[in-house]
Amino acid sequence: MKKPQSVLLLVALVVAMFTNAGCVPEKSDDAATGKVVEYSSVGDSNEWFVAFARELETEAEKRGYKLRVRHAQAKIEKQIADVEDIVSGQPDYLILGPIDTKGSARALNIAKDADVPVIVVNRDIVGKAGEDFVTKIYSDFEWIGEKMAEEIHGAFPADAKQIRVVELHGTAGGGNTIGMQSGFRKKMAEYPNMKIVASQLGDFRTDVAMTAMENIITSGVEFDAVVCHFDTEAMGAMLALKAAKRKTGSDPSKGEIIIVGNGGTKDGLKAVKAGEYHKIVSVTPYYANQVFDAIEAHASGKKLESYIRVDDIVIDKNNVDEHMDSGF
Amino acid sequence: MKADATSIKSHAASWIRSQGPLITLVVLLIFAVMRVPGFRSAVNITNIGKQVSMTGVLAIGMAFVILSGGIDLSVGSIAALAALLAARCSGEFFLAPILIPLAAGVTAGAMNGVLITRVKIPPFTATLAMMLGVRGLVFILAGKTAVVSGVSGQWFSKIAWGKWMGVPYAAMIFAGILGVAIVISRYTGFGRSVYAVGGNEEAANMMGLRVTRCKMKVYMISGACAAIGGMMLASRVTSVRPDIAVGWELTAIAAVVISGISLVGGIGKIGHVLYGVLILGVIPNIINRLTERQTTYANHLITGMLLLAVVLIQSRIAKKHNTH
Amino acid sequence: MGQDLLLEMKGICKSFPGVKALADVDFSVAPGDVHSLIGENGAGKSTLIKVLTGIYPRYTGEIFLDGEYIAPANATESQAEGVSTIYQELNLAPYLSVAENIFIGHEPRRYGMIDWKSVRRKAAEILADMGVDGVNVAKPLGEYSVAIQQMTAIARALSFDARLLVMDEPTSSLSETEVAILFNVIRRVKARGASVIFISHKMDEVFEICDRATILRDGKLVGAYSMSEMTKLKMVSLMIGRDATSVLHNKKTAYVSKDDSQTLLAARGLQRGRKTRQIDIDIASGQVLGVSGLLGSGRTELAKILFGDNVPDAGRIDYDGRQVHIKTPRDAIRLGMGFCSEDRKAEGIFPNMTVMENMTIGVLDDVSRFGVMSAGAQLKIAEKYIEKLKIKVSSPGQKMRELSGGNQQKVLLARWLCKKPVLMILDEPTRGIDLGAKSEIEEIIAELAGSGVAVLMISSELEELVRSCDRIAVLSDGKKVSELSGRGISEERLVDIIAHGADALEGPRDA
Amino acid sequence: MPDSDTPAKLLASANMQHATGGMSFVKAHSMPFFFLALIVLNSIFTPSFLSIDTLDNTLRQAFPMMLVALGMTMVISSGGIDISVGAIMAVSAAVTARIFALSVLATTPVSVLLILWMACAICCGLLAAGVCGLLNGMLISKFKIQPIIVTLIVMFVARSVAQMILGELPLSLMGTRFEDLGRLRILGAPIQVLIMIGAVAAMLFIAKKTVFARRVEAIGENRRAARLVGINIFRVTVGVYVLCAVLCAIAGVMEAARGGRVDAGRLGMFIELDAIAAVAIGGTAFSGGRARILGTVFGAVLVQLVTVIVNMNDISYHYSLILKAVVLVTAVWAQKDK
Repeated sequence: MKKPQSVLLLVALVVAMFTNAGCVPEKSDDAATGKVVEYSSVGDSNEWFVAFARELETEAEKRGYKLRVRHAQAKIEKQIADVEDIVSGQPDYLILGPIDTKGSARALNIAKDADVPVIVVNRDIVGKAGEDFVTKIYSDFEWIGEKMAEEIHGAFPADAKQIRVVELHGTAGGGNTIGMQSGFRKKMAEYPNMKIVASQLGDFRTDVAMTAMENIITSGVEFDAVVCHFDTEAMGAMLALKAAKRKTGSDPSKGEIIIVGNGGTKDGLKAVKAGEYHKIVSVTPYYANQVFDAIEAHASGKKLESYIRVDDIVIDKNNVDEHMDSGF
Repeated sequence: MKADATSIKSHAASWIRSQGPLITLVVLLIFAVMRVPGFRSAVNITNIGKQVSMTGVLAIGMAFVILSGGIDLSVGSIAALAALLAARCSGEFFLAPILIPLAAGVTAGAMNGVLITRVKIPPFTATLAMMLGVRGLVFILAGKTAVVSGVSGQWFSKIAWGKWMGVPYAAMIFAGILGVAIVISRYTGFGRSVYAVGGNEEAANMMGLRVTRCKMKVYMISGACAAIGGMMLASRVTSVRPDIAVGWELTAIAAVVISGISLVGGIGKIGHVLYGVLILGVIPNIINRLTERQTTYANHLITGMLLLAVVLIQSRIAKKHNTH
Repeated sequence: MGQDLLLEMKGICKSFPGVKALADVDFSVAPGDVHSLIGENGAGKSTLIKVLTGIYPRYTGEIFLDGEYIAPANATESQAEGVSTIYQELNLAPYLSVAENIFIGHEPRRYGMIDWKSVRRKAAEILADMGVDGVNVAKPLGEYSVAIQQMTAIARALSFDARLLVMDEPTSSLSETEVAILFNVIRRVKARGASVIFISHKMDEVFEICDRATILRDGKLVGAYSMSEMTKLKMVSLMIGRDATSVLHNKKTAYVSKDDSQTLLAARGLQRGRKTRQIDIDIASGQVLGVSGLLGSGRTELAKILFGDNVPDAGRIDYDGRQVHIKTPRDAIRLGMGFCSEDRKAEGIFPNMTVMENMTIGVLDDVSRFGVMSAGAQLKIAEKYIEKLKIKVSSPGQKMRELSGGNQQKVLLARWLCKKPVLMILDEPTRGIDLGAKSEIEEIIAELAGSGVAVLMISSELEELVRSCDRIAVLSDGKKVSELSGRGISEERLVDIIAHGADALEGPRDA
Repeated sequence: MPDSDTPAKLLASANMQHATGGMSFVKAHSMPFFFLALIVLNSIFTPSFLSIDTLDNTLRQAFPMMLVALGMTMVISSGGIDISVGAIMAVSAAVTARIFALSVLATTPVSVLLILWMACAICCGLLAAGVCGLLNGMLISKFKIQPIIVTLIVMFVARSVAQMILGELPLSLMGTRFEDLGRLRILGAPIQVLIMIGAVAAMLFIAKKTVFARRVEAIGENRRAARLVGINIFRVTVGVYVLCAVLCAIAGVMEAARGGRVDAGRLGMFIELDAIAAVAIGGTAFSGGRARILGTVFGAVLVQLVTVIVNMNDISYHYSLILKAVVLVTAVWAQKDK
């Protein structure tokens, strides 16, 4: 009885320590190799965040920074604990991807108390630029929401009687979900013939979106377009529609359902190319250079804008080929 | 008529056997102090104190429930409800962000109690239902957007962020509640009847203990503790999203079990919850300080492995001569 | 009925859905009386007690205590009224200390907090007063023997200063010495003017301690009698409602001539902790070896070592002429052993499974092909043994928990019989079982031995051992102190050895 | 001793006598009644509820949870619990998808070779799940650690292994034949439904007819007694957790095929809650004992129906949580013996 237990115990400890050992930073090195930058990320549960973290790492290496990454698994309490742990090590800069606008503002206070300057990325946060943080850099989700409404409207003839839209939305309470929903509704108010006939949770997940879509189809609700908060949801919707023998595409006159979403994943781009996915309003993860530019500008004492907008574009059949390589 | 024949040696042995959680914690701390850079710093110790206090409070309530032979899966949802209400009420009258969530937590706990003692649904099922139901309620109350609490700097945010002589209030709240819990479990009739009910419910009933009342109280305490944890969370994070505190019930259960309280009921000491809570709190801190590029999966892997080591050490310490 | 009755229960009816458990039962107890409540299992004794103590608050009828009308709604209330109960199930909290078990629910307080010092002091006082010593009241109750646990339950009841003490089979797990202690306690209670309701299956005890007896049968009152006008035979006849001569005079039959029986199992120097010290034992095919001794003398521990449930620290077991290492019950079963535990509920029955399933659980491999069970083969086994052992069931598909203790025990015996064991280890096979079933089980044991099976039987009842065994080993404090065989077996000698053995060990206890 | 007139005994005999009475009949079969009531109510309130499409949707969507719940039923019947099921789904899906995607065959038209390759990949996935089950069973029975803690640990480890296999990023299977597997229909019946029918039939057979299930139930009912009648607790416990893991693996692989994507971080997340709810609704006791497979089937469909109804009536997702809670409490209350 005793033996296997000891062996297993040993294995467990060795694995635990070994996994650590590979990562133990040589303490003296930190000071030698330039500045230390820590990145507190929302999580690594989808393509976008992984792509963004990789981009930051490449850029940091290129510029000679030492970058460490913490993923908060989309839990606000974990992010705050992460930031507490990070600033107690006194890094030179903190790059913060806020989980939500208000909650993560706490992290700013923590960093401020420890005199660690913060660059906010990904999403909005509550606080004053130049005081609570250096600057904010991210895509404009309201704009994306507006753009999605515009693109749906644009796919139909101007005299279309009604445009009935199914919305598959992201996780409730997330800054991007809120931004896209409000932008979409704001723009939609300008189009009297457009209305939302169903709004269900897609949770940024293919399976959840697919299940919701299947049930919406079965319920007999009529609709002409689907708006999705991420490509993964759009893929789910497409699968469900395909299974129900409904065509998706860009021509409502042929009875095709118009799908417009936010994203820029490889799968999404392929679907656009195949003509099944009408348009993608991108949300690019490729702005690490802007982040490090901001860090260097701040280090050299320059004054920065309070918000640096990351430019997004609309990808459709015409320009999809040139963006194919940037799919994440 | 014999077992009183004990020598010093067997005394020591039985002490060690009952102190598995403490020994494990000490081993972990020695490892951390020696191998983990920056672990010893005062800032870090305070941080750990702040970080563990919320789930720590939950674990105290959970300990009562588990000692009584039950389980409470709804604490994460109740904490979320309390956090949400605290955030919502922080602009209302004085003490509202404390009283209202507390009332909600106790009510939810009482509902658990009623489902279990009156409707006679097994605790696992009843609290699972409450876990789902309360979480749904939180989502509905939250509406489409996150609910936001008052401005930082307000007295309410002091709960999680204030300090007195370097000791965070949050840690003091946890310690205070733990102290009260120890006194309750040791020096009150209710506290002892929890053990009796958990040890043998039918017997407790026949001995004339008020089993139903005891269980009601236990779940209400758990609800109250969950609510306090939720309030501390609200104060800590300022804004409350409806998916907050998901999975806290598992953290609390794990902390309780690691502290040597058996899920069978009736066995273990409330005070030992401190060790379980600290073990679970130190592990992520160590991981955070050791890893260069911390991916979620590496994080989970190390957590899993360390937890495994912890339970193996404990089962090993506790084993000797346990024939059953 | 006279004016000065302590307890008067009139026209008590209690129904469970579809079953009338008590039908219009009258019961009364005079102050200072020890009153026995007698009946077979299922006669309604426990139900009546539970009505009185508030466990079953829904009944019809009237209860007067000291002339005052009461309607006990729960155990707490009845305790407050001065009715204290010791139930036949040992209903105590095993993980709490002895002292706490005595005082839980009414602990002495100081400033509103439990005053642990006086809890311990008072607990020790009560136990000492009862004549129980050697108990550390601060230790968890679960660490002590069943006898001490029973004594603790009695101490708890006494701690309430009760007017009426109810004892539901208090002696079922006590040895003779402990019974003597208990009877002293009862006499003391009686002298204080309180009354006792005493329930027991053991006739001798009832005749020794009780003043009156009320007999129940099938939920109905048979009558109340003074013990002076009673005889054993009359009482049993009233209990079972027929002539009882045959039941009582169940004499041991000469089954085998013992000389040619072969030694099947020989254990030498078995040692495990403090409970089993250097025990040698020989078990022969076709013989019944009794193991006697006080509770906690190491009887059960010995059985568990032989059956592989516990692994010995030292010692050697030879089985069928060669040395064996029995590390798990599975090893023992492979050697052809079977084991019935003293604790049927915790270690024997599968309460929600059917009688058939309980019986065939050990022979599943024989009634299945490629892991798929044959319902027919199982049913055949079940029906065979239900008939053979006269098990009272509505069908083989009846749930085990619905059976009486005696019938449960028979099912457990059948479980092993259908495996055709070579050696049966029986730990208290007749504990808590009514007279009829008891004699039937003794018959089964005799028959087993007659067919060449070796039997090791542990029992607290000397009478039973003397009736059934060819040899009897006496254990005391983990050691084998003596072995009787053949004509040397008698109750007097056993008592003598047990008492003597116990005395001898008083001196160098912790050496 | 339980040999006197305990209420349980009297109750039970009472039930036997009155089993044919009207109210107790409803009680004994409360699950179908409850189910019927839900169907009738919905056919009135939910548009186009009574259609073959709804049935098709419900069954297909209930598929992963149903399989997990079937395995969970056996685990719970042995007196344990398994919260690592979602992670096991992820690990098996990850292994299968990774191996399948290795070959150029993945996008070629259907051929014998492709089918063989796919089968090989799936077998590897099942194997990986089996290892997880083995770990669960071993830790629980050899080291006597509480099942909830063991499976919590395995949940952490398995999910991280799944993510490691895929290298953090979700793996897309769009355009591969694997995706077609998820949409496969045989004679109009979706493959999920066919597998589900097979799994239910197999589990019914196992639970009712095999020695294994009897031993599982014995361990759940009374562990000490099971040991003393010579049941190999280690082997049976390992067996039950492996069985559960394999069912999870099938669910995981098919889910990956259905969505055309393996997201190791999220596949099967929180499915244990729905599965446990389904088992509870089905009437298997958490203290162990009889495994009620048919009850679980009803339970799983019921839980999925809640989601379907919420989607179809465009009710906010959040109400489905409350609805599930109500269904759970009512169903368990309705069938408990009073």
